[in-house]
Amino acid sequence: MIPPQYELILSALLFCIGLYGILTRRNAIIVLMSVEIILNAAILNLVAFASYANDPSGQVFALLAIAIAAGEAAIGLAIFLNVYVTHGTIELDKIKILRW
Amino acid sequence: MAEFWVNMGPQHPMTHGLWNLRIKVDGETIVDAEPIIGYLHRGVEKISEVREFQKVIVLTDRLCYVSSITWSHAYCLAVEELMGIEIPERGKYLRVISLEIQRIASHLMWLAAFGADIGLLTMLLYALRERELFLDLIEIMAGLRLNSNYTRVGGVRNDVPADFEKSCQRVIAHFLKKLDEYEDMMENSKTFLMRTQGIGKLSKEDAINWGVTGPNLRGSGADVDLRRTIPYEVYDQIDWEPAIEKDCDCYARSIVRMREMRESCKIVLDALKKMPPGPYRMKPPRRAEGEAFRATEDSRGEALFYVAADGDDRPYRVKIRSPIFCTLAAVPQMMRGHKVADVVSIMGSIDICVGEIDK
Amino acid sequence: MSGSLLTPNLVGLCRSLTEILLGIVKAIFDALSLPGLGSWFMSPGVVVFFTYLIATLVMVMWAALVNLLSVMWVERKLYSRIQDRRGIMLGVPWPWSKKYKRGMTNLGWGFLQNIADGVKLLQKENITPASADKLLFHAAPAIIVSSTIMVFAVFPFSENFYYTKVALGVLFVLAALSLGPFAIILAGYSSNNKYTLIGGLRAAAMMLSYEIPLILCVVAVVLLSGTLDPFQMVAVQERPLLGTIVPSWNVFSPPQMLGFVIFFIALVAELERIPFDIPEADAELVEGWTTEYGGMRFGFLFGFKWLRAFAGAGLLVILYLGGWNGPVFATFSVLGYPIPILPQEFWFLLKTYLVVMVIIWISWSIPRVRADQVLKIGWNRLIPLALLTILGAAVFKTMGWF
Amino acid sequence: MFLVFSAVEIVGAILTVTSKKLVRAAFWLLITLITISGIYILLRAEFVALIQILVYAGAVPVLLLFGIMLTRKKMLEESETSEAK
Repeated sequence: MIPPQYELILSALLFCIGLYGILTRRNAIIVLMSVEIILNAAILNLVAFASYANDPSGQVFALLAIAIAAGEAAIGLAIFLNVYVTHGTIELDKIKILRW
Repeated sequence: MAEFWVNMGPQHPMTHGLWNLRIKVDGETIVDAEPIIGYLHRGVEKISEVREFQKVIVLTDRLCYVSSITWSHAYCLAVEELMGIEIPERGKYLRVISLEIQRIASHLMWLAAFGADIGLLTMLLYALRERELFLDLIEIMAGLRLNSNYTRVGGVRNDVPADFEKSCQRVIAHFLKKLDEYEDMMENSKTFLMRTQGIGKLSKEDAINWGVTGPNLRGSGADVDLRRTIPYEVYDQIDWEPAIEKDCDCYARSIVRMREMRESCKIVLDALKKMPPGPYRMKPPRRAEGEAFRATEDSRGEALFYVAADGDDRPYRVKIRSPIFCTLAAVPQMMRGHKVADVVSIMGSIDICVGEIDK
Repeated sequence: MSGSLLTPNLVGLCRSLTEILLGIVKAIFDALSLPGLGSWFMSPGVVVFFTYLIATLVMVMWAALVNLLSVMWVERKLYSRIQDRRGIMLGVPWPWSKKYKRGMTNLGWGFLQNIADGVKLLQKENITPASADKLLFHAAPAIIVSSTIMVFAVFPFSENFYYTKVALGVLFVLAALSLGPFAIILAGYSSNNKYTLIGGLRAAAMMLSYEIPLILCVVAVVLLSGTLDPFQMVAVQERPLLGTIVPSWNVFSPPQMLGFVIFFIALVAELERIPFDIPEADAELVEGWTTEYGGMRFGFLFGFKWLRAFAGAGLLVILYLGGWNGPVFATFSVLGYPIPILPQEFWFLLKTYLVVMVIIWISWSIPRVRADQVLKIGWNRLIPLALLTILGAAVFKTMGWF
Repeated sequence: MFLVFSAVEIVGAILTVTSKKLVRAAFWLLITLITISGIYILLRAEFVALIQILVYAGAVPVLLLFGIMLTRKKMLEESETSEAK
């Protein structure tokens, strides 16, 4: 069995990549994808520790997180579609409705 | 979503011929439409000016390849009025019989294409199967199946064989049974109703203003059938009634055509019963002078021929008014606000024929 | 009930086949006085590798060649009959037939026509549009083909005819089938054509909305059977109900009747058959998302649609129609010992092909439904009914009526 | 096995956040998610892995692509101008 450090390192790398995507990209949908990657990193941790601790409750939390992530993607897209309709763009730099 | 233009045609399964429908869509909704025609222009009107009166019939046959007899008949009527001749009684009856058989064949072609358009490919095969029977009847009459060249100036080309009435009755009895089946497949099917009811509304006033004629106009609730309003040949001696629907949508237009097929069967049988013996053709004069208009009820609407002559043995000018050319102008208005999938319902229900549009 | 055709399971059969083959190889190497190499071939790792290689080949060939071709043949023959014509009838040249001089006979009733079409498609050029997104354009058919083949990894044709036993087999089948819409929308986008784009969008919208009732119905079945394993799911349906006449297939239990209908409708929509074939509606969108594909790539997309239909029908049979259980009267017993008349594979294939034929029958006798109407049916009718099914199943389970 | 999966996954994730074309990003995201489900199988969490494929790989990228199609103006405008000539 692979030592748990590997899982942690992989998860941390994924988290960093997702964070990089959120911080550098301007397109809202790419940002949404980066959020998905970050969530996946978190779920990977849950599953890994559930597996090493022989405790299935971690997997239950993982399932919960997956469902929440899918809902989050759907709601995020709905918001971005509305933003697109009202602003004509989904470049995050150009959406200034919250900071006049 | 951004609006963009989609070309439906010139090579597209929906077009039934060589023309182009550009539609502007917003997602799936049609914002605008624009028919582009001219791919099939053959210059029939111009070629007619250098051909003798009888020889033009070959060209008018090819105006619409699914309804050739009705078109050459309209031309012959116009030329006969120009020459001032009255054809024999039996010739008139034979003309009516051939016209109605051709009308059924043409409507069956419409049924086939409409079925294929809305996704019922089985209908295509069924309707073409029954159309063969009527083409066989035309073959018995004229010797040719598609561009039959049957109507002549001064009558028809030849008489029918003695057992023609029996074969007609047999075919029509068979066909009427099949027609019930088709109504089960089309008009009584829930899916078909979902696709056609309330789609492609064309109100009566709009239809009249745009010059829409024929089954499309009758589907909008106007009681205009040239066979009854300006009776030509012997339509006033035969008892029949036009099919009129008030719903103004694709469903109404398709119902009109289905009912017209039944009426045409009635006309054929009645005309065969009332047909007197005697000559079926007279010799027309070679030359003519003056001008004549004649409008007839084609399978698709009002076919109008204007023929002018200056005393020569060929027309000086032939002008054709084709019904679908005018109907096509009303198409963008019918389409606006509907979905992309409704394009095929609407175009299928107006029974398009590119040959007569481009002439 | 009746037994399976294969007495050990497929992998076991392949293992003995491998051992025979490798024994021959070893004998050859021994004869060449290379005993080390020969015994390497008999080492357990190599044997397992070759066993699974052969099993994979058998399964893929069985699924992708035999069943794909026969589903295509059944479809083409059946819809020709519905349309009052003969359909495909080209056969092989048969040297001692009278018709041989004309180069064709009707031997095989046209079964070989599909192979001929496949060969024709292989010879055609694979055209990639200049403005296409090349990577995605090439990846989309690969995803569709591989995800469909993946289904057959856990697909049980009978008690012994399967590739692997997975405890979550039904979930695996659903997961593999759910990769299809993504590839379709990729294909629609990457072809850079308006028809494919609209087709891809329609496919995505439709499949998203029809996968939900599909999975909800499966949830109801899982609730009642208490397992996700297709083998156990079939075993649950084995005991006879109402004496010994009616088998206790899931269709015959009240909450599942509704579920069966919903699952069937959603399945037809997932497989893009005609009442719901809006993504490729040939009268409106030419060929929808497959417009720009040519050659064998189109052949794959076209053929694997049928294989998906076969897989979906098989899933329906496993979930609702009792899997490979034949009717009770299909066995008779001699001295109290049941003698199978027909193998389990026969009953499974019979039921599956009947379902496929019903799908074909429906799809060639009603018109296509419009895109927005399809979505309306999915969201307004099927999903509430599917939730009702789950409720019914839960009530049945808690009251212990099932 | 784990190393292969994680290598593919990290490459996929990097390509997701760096690719210029949105649809390609979605494609790489799909690759990432599927390989993560492979890692779940290595961790003996089969159910989570299948749910991951079903929900994450099946639904989320399709949703994202749907959003991309609906909010992307560029290709449509280009094709309109090329057609108008």
